[in-house]
Amino acid sequence: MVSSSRTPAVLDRERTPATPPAEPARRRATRPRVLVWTFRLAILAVALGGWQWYGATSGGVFVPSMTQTLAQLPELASSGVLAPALWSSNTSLLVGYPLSAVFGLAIGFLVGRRRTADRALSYWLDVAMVVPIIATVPVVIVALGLTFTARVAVVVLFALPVIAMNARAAVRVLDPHLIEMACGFGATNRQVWTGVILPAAAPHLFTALRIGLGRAISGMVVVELTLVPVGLGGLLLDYKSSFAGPSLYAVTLVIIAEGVLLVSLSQAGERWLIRRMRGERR
Amino acid sequence: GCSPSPGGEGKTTLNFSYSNAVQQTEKVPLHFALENLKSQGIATTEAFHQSGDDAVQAVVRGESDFGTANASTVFAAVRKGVPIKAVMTAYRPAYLLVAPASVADPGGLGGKRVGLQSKISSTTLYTNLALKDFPAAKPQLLIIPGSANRVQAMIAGQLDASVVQFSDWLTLRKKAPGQFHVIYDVAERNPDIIDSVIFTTSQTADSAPEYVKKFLAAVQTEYASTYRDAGKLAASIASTVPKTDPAAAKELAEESLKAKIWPADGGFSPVAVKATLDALRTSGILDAGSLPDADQCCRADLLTAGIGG
Amino acid sequence: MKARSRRFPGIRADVASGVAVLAAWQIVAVTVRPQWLPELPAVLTQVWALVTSGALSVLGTTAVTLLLGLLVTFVLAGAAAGLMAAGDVAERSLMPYVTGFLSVPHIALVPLFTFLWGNGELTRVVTTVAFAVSPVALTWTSALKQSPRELVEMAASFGAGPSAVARHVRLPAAAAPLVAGVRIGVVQGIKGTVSAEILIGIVGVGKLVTTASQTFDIARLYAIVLVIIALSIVFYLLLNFVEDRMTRWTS
Amino acid sequence: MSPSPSPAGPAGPAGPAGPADPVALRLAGVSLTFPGRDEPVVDGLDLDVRTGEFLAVIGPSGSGKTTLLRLAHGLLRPDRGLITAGAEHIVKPSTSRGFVFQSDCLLPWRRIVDNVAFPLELAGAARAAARTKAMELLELTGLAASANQYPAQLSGGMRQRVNLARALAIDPEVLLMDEPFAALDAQTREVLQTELLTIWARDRKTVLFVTHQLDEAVFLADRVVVLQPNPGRVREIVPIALPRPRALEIKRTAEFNGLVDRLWHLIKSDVLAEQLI
Amino acid sequence: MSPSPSPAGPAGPAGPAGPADPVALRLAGVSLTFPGRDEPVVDGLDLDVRTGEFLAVIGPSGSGKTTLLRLAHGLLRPDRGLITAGAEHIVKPSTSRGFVFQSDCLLPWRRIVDNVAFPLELAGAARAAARTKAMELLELTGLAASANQYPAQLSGGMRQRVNLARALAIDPEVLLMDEPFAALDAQTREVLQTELLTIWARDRKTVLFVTHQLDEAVFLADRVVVLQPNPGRVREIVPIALPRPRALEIKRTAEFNGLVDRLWHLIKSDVLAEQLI
Ligand SMILES: Nc1ncnc2c1ncn2[C@@H]1O[C@H](COP(=O)(O)OP(=O)(O)OP(=O)(O)O)[C@@H](O)[C@H]1O
Ligand SMILES: Nc1ncnc2c1ncn2[C@@H]1O[C@H](COP(=O)(O)OP(=O)(O)OP(=O)(O)O)[C@@H](O)[C@H]1O
Ligand SMILES: [Mg+2]
Ligand SMILES: [Mg+2]
Repeated sequence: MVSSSRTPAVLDRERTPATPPAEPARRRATRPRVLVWTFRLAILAVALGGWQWYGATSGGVFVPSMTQTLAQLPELASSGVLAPALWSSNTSLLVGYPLSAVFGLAIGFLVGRRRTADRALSYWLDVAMVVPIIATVPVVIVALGLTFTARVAVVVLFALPVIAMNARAAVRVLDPHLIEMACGFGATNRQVWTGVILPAAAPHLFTALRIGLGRAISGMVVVELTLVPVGLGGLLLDYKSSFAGPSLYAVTLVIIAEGVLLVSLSQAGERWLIRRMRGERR
Repeated sequence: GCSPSPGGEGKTTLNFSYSNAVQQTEKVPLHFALENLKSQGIATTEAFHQSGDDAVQAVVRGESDFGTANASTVFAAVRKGVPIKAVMTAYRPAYLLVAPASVADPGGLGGKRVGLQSKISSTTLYTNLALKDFPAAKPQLLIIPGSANRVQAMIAGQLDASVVQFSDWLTLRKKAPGQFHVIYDVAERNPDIIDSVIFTTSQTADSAPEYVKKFLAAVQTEYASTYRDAGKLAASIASTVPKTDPAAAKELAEESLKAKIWPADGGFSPVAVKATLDALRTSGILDAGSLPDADQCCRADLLTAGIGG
Repeated sequence: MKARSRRFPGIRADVASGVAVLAAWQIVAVTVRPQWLPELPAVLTQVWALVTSGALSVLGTTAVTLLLGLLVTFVLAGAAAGLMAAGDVAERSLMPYVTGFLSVPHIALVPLFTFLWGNGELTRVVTTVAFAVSPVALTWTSALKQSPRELVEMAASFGAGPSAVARHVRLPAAAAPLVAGVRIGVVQGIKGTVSAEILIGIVGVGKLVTTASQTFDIARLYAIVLVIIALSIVFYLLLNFVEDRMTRWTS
Repeated sequence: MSPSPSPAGPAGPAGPAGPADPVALRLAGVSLTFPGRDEPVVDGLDLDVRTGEFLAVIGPSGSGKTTLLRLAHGLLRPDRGLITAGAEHIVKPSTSRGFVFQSDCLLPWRRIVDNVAFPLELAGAARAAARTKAMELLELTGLAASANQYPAQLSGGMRQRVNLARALAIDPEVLLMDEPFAALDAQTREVLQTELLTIWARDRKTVLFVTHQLDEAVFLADRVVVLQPNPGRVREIVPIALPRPRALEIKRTAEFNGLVDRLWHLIKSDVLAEQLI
Repeated sequence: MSPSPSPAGPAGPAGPAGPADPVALRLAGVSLTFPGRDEPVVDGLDLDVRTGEFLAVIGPSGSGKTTLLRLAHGLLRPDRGLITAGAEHIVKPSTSRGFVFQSDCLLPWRRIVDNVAFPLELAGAARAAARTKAMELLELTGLAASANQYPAQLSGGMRQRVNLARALAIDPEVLLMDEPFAALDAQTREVLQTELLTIWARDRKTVLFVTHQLDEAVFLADRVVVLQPNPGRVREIVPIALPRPRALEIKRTAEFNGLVDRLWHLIKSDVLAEQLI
């Protein structure tokens, strides 16, 4: 086997491209901004328009038009189908995600700062990040039955390794001199953690939690699609098997919206924190 | 070999879609019917799907010429405008409602945990049929897809009762001897109910009736022959259904033949179709207002009359 | 590695922890005998049976799907990355969609895909692409955009024209992250293909899993999961090896 | 207490004004081998740092200068030998010794004033009190105006001043400095050298100062320790008899350059050996 | 054509042995303002670099030293003014001028020998021929043993030698060097300074050498140009009349230190102004 010294694919997936080099001419920036928004809206318009056009002209049973789909949303909401499904799905997220976060961070810290733990665990965390976790879902179901516990377990399986690996990277990348400095000033172990390691790692930890959230949502849906057809996943399967196109599309939209919304929210929080820490408040 | 427009009467290929991922006892005669077609110079292929709607998809897309699926699935699809028609009964319900020894009849299921395949499925239909005469009994309904999974849940004590297939009833008897018994035999109590249908696209049914007839005749012939040789059927089951030993296969064959699940006459009488549609309506699986009528969803005229067991 | 063998003579901690887990598994399996946990030898026998019986040949379809999916992914991601690296306006216009698509729980799209395209190759390829395309596009964008400014200036100072700069500086500098993009793509692609197959349930690994779980063959189910895990690790190690070879100069 | 091990003879004429030359820090027979390495980095090293003196350490790269400082601070523990500060046996870092690193090691998320207050907070001071003390030190090092900025907003020279102010915050008895000015450009470095001398002159703390810059060592120190590499040992201790206070102009005097020249000859062969490929 | 703008008078006694002092590089009335900036970085700058001379440029940070070099190389083009090399009007980089950067700018994925061969390959030389030439240069700079290593495996001093070897590979008429030794430690720097002088003495190419280190400028140069900032202009040109060949010991002579002192006084006020917070 290989050494687990490298942590590939950890932040890779979320690596946002470097910001472009400082633009010297700030005055000219307004014109690109208008242009950028024009393009963005144009892309959106083409995508939605294409959908609408195809759905309306030759969609048939399988491709309802955009308006049909959107019209289905309030109907689903008012018929009392959507809210219970959302709640039922998200309960496993509500339990599973905090569990993953707490244990993921704890394991990440342990592995990041204790060599023995690192040697024993990193390799397997690494493996957990690259294997398709979905393959283990049937085994989880066999072990835990078609229960709420099983759903929570799958959420944890999806989210925990990512959080742990990113937390590990977060507490690792920091400059060893900073810790040495604090030790030099007589800092206790606890003071080193609260005064140096955690603040230095904070932005990365938030990234870890955000990536973990995205994965947790996937985990939540996966069980519902494979073996425990409740909640949103259950709705998807129901509508699919009854050929209810607009409803199927609408519920898919709801799931996408939930994912994008939750992840964007945590991303915004993360950015705010980083800006604060860099002193870019003003 | 896809055939997007199954046009010509002289077609020499036949692709078939099952609504199951693995071969089941109920579909063994279908399989041998397809095998027999080969000797008539028709190249057949079989595709296995995870659910009935996938089989419908495959047929609508032209990937397959024929498929099987639950009557409820096919009728729902027709109602949504999917251009298919049921042309024959594939088999009648091979289901039993199984409950703990302490429960004598469906009326005793009140408050018990009863497993269902999904909201729209034969299990729901049959559970409703079983409970029809006991309106006071209000069981707690849990959705657990996969008959095998429900059996597993019953053994594990996570589930009290469920409609299960013959094969699962065998498993249950073996793994939890004496704990459960049959309180409602679906086929026996509902002789007219159709469980699964064979369907094809409306276009094929309209434009290539001879082709359809040829296939249905082969199926009917095979169905008829099963009743003549139970031993051969058991051997066929043992060889095609995974993880079925000869002893289990023998029991399955006997149960199935006893319940007469394979209709050599096609089982597609107006009475049967109406009874099935009524059952679907009253059990609330398909909402009543927009149920298709028999003409929209079925064509019984392509069957070969007179082949009987 | 040297320090490792010094501290744990003959044993590596990661191997040891893996063995410990397997041992715990076996002990629980033979003492508590939970229904859901088969004994290790039974599972290994099943692994062996899988390998020798040729049951793994269904992985052929998996490989085809994966290859097709990756091909499409790399073409799409390449185009997107090329666009985004080419101009600021293009990048800012496209980026919200690419990053937004990253936060979509892709697996939830599979029912829609099967509804649209059935159970065939198309659905599985599209799922593979959906899983892999945005991370690859992002990695490649930053690979193409990172401009080794000082090295470019150095080359220019020796009279290198734009094409020579591209060939001798930009391309080699981008090589490592480009390969990293391929690695990410393959890892994500495997996840996508396997997800599609398991949700569809009748082809490739999905067929193996469905058959085993519908026939109650728990030992076989574990064996299949172990094989899937092992194969993805092998792929991953292979890619790491290639990547290391290509970036030997960084040591 | 014990004679200095300097081969240059005991107590050069540049002995500081301290009272009766007691020893602030003593390394006796110190040896250290890093795990995974065959040769010791430091072997049988003896060195006395006198109270109130400014002691510079020079030597080629890899001769163990940083290691020596880390040992003296207690960040590393020797395999053999004793390191003592007065009666205290040094086994771990303590606030009676302040460390100034080459890289400035400021916490990027803290404002300048809070960076200087950091060691005080670690020692348990209340936030407000720590800040007041920190502001005093910033005045002293001419940084009061930047107190509320973040490290990233400062130039390299200013960051090193903050680094120095922070080390002074805990009012250590001994100041250990590891090439604090190495990353600065030549002119900024000279400005900071004079400033350091001014601050040092106020209360004449004991300073152990590592540098690569021979003229820096001569300009600042009372004595210069020349280390030889493989393994690290004291080659010679050169007393610097230049009068204090010293202005930058002293660097152009013949006496000054004679001293630099002497140091150069002492390390020349080691440096050239190291340059050999 | 035009008299040197040096207030120190034309042609110091240190004029090199070159033939009849023609001008290798001339900047006349050169001005440049970076886009997005209000003040020019360089304004009306006049400077003649004589053929075969070693000209050092000093000045505080931000006074435009690097900009001056980039202009002279053709990497930047002035807003106003003319830059010429003999009859050639400099508008883009050419292989008749070699540039040695501060950061070594080696291509990390090429072996040392291929890094040195790089400019030759760019110029169209066959791979084998380029390598042969590169090996010669590596011999000259004492790097032959490392020819097949990658840059990451070399120390900072060795990397700068490679950098120098690469600049020499194209056999330029003028060598432009931007603080090539700034990142090295003091001793390594001195070693490289002597080596540079040795190599330079072989064929006396024209060198324009930017540095922050006053002693480096005096040690190496025939004349030292002192730049003043805001906007960058020539404050003074100081001729260095020290005899050649020069050994490091010359740094401890009074004459040498007098020259360093003179330079220090010329830039002192600018440096201190820049240090103000
Ligand atoms: N933690 C460590 N583990 C192993 N070897 C080390 C460690 N720290 C330093 N060394 C080695 O010990 C030797 C002395 O290092 P040290 O940093 O003390 O030298 P130095 O004199 O400060 O050098 P420089 O002038 O380059 O700062 C070097 O060869 C270095 O590689
Ligand atoms: N590309 C650029 N765009 C805008 N401003 C620039 C650019 N390059 C340099 N400058 C500015 O021009 C001024 C002079 O820069 P230059 O690099 O020439 O100074 P320098 O004398 O080399 O400084 P140092 O000693 O720090 O290297 C500085 O204020 C710098 O910020
Ligand atoms: Mg050091
Ligand atoms: Mg510069």
